[in-house]
Amino acid sequence: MELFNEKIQQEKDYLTQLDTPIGDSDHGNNMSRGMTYVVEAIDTQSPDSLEALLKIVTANLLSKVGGASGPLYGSAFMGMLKTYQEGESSWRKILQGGLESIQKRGKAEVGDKTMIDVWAPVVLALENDGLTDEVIDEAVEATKPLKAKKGRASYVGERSIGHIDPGAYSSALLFHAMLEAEAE
Amino acid sequence: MELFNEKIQQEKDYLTQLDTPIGDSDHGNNMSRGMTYVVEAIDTQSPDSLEALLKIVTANLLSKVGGASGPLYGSAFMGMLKTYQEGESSWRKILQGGLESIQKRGKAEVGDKTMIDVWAPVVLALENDGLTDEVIDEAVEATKPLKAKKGRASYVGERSIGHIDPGAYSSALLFHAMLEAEAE
Amino acid sequence: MTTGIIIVSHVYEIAKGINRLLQEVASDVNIEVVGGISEVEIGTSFDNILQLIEQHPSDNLLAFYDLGSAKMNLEMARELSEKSITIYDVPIVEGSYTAAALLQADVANNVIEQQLKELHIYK
Amino acid sequence: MTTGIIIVSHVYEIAKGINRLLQEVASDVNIEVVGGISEVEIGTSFDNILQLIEQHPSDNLLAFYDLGSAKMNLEMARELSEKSITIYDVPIVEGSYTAAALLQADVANNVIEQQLKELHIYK
Ligand SMILES: Nc1ncnc2c1ncn2[C@@H]1O[C@H](COP(=O)(O)OP(=O)(O)O)[C@@H](O)[C@H]1O
Ligand SMILES: Nc1ncnc2c1ncn2[C@@H]1O[C@H](COP(=O)(O)OP(=O)(O)O)[C@@H](O)[C@H]1O
Ligand SMILES: [Mg+2]
Ligand SMILES: [Mg+2]
Ligand SMILES: [Mg+2]
Ligand SMILES: [Mg+2]
Repeated sequence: MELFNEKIQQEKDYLTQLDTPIGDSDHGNNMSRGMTYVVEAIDTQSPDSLEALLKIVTANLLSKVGGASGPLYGSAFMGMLKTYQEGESSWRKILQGGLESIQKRGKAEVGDKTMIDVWAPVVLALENDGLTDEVIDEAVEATKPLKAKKGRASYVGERSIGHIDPGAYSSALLFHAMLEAEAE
Repeated sequence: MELFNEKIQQEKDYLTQLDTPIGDSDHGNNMSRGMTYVVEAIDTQSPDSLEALLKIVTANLLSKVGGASGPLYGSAFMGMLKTYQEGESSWRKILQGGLESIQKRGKAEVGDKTMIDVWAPVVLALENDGLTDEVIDEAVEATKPLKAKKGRASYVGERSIGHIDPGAYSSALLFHAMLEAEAE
Repeated sequence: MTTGIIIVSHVYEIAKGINRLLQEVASDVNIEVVGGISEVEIGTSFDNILQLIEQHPSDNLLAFYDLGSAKMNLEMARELSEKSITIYDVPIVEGSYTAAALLQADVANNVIEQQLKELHIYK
Repeated sequence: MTTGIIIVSHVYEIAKGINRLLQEVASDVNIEVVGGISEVEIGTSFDNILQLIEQHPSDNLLAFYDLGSAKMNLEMARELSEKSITIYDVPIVEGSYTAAALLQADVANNVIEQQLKELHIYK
């Protein structure tokens, strides 16, 4: 989470920039605010289990992000938490639980130009044991030609075509951070 | 107009009371505020023709009443003004012009439980040379069993049945004032 | 079990303004509103909504929201609350005004449901 | 001829709040709002609306309102103005938000028209 936070804070302005043509220019601020609370809470509460950690992350994202990404990332971590609590310990299964939670909450499908379009290929790559930074970046790039069907970007219809989805990009930061943490 | 204003100020609370079960409890305040400006403007500008008088009344009702009755009474006096300017001088024709203006603005029909349900029978009675206080009061009473189809009262549908329409009552005050002024 | 209204807007002033509009026609109906994640910041937050629901005097709530993400937070809060909460995909101002006027007039719940259905929009 | 937006609400705060919501997604669109007959009194007034229209920098206006009497005042003001004004029977918040987002994205007028048609409600 430390690494994810670092990336979010570093790319805050870029995320907001992505949210400008097809949104309300706040995704950078939203994620940055949420993650600041997350790391602060981790710092003060020093969770001693993955379960405790996921709980802190879930609660802070839910209440501090403010945008659509709040309940969505919140649901994602809640889904991951539940899957872990059910006895699953592989990242593949846990992230799959997160993805399902996002879909349950946001009702978006693959191709709707949302964070799902990064989560779904990531889970798929894990199933095939091939999650790489390239897979993640390709998934982000692939949101560019899509027409948004969910979230604020869907209001501008055709005009959403040609722009990267901000939530897809922030999700990519999460997965890059995961890969980096794993490599350490 | 003096007489109409007196009646409005006297019955302000009753008008508001009528606007409570089927509206937003402001018809008394709206009419009272509007008429206060009207008489003040008449006082300071002392119009020397019916035309000048009607202009003052129109402008003040339009801008000061605040509720739906503002553009409606405003339109009514504007319609009366136009009819008078076109060379008509009988009250029947002038009020008919007012009625048409209210209908153009508010798109209500007879039976929709609005001020139209007083204006229409009054114009009709004038055609038959029989406008009396009773005719006016009967028209007001007759709004009671109606179901509102226009204005705020239409939101409560069936529940508007059994209540007198506030705008019908304030219109009745206008016509009673006219009869009284004529009798003087 | 009394029926009340909750309003969730992205903006502080919209929520406050709707409350004033509804109070005019429905002074006896319990209406609670929340707007923004603070008075100046635009957005919605799950906690604020859950808190609003829990402190609301009624157990049966008709819920109105403006944009999609408010709905997601409302749904999460609903899952965690014991109260019966119906979320309507209707215009936040016009829909909640209609509901408030009908509740004030003691109109039956199924009639209110029907009237709100006529205001359904895709959002 | 530029296209802009006007918002007419019965309540001061609703108008101000909608303005903030729309500015977020449409900072380059000219949006002017009026709410209430004063900051505290609920209602709409023909003069305030006419003034809003006249001082608006655009000549082509998309107009949004909350309740029926605001529409009547808007119609009267439109009759007295030289500007081209289209009044939409759509939700004041959701409708104006959609229009603002589309105007900001430079979407063609007929597409905006079509999108707003989908939000039509009887009011
Ligand atoms: N229904 C949804 N399902 C999945 N993801 C969504 C949905 N709605 C929005 N998103 C994601 O949320 C991102 C926007 O987040 P953010 O800007 O923080 O929220 P908001 O749109 O409320 O301002 C989008 O780029 C998209 O990836
Ligand atoms: N469309 C309409 N056509 C004719 N009269 C109407 C219409 N809408 C409302 N009215 C009249 O206006 C009266 C309500 O006036 P008022 O309470 O001042 O306005 P508001 O309803 O905006 O608070 C109603 O009693 C009715 O007689
Ligand atoms: Mg955003
Ligand atoms: Mg936002
Ligand atoms: Mg009223
Ligand atoms: Mg009123």
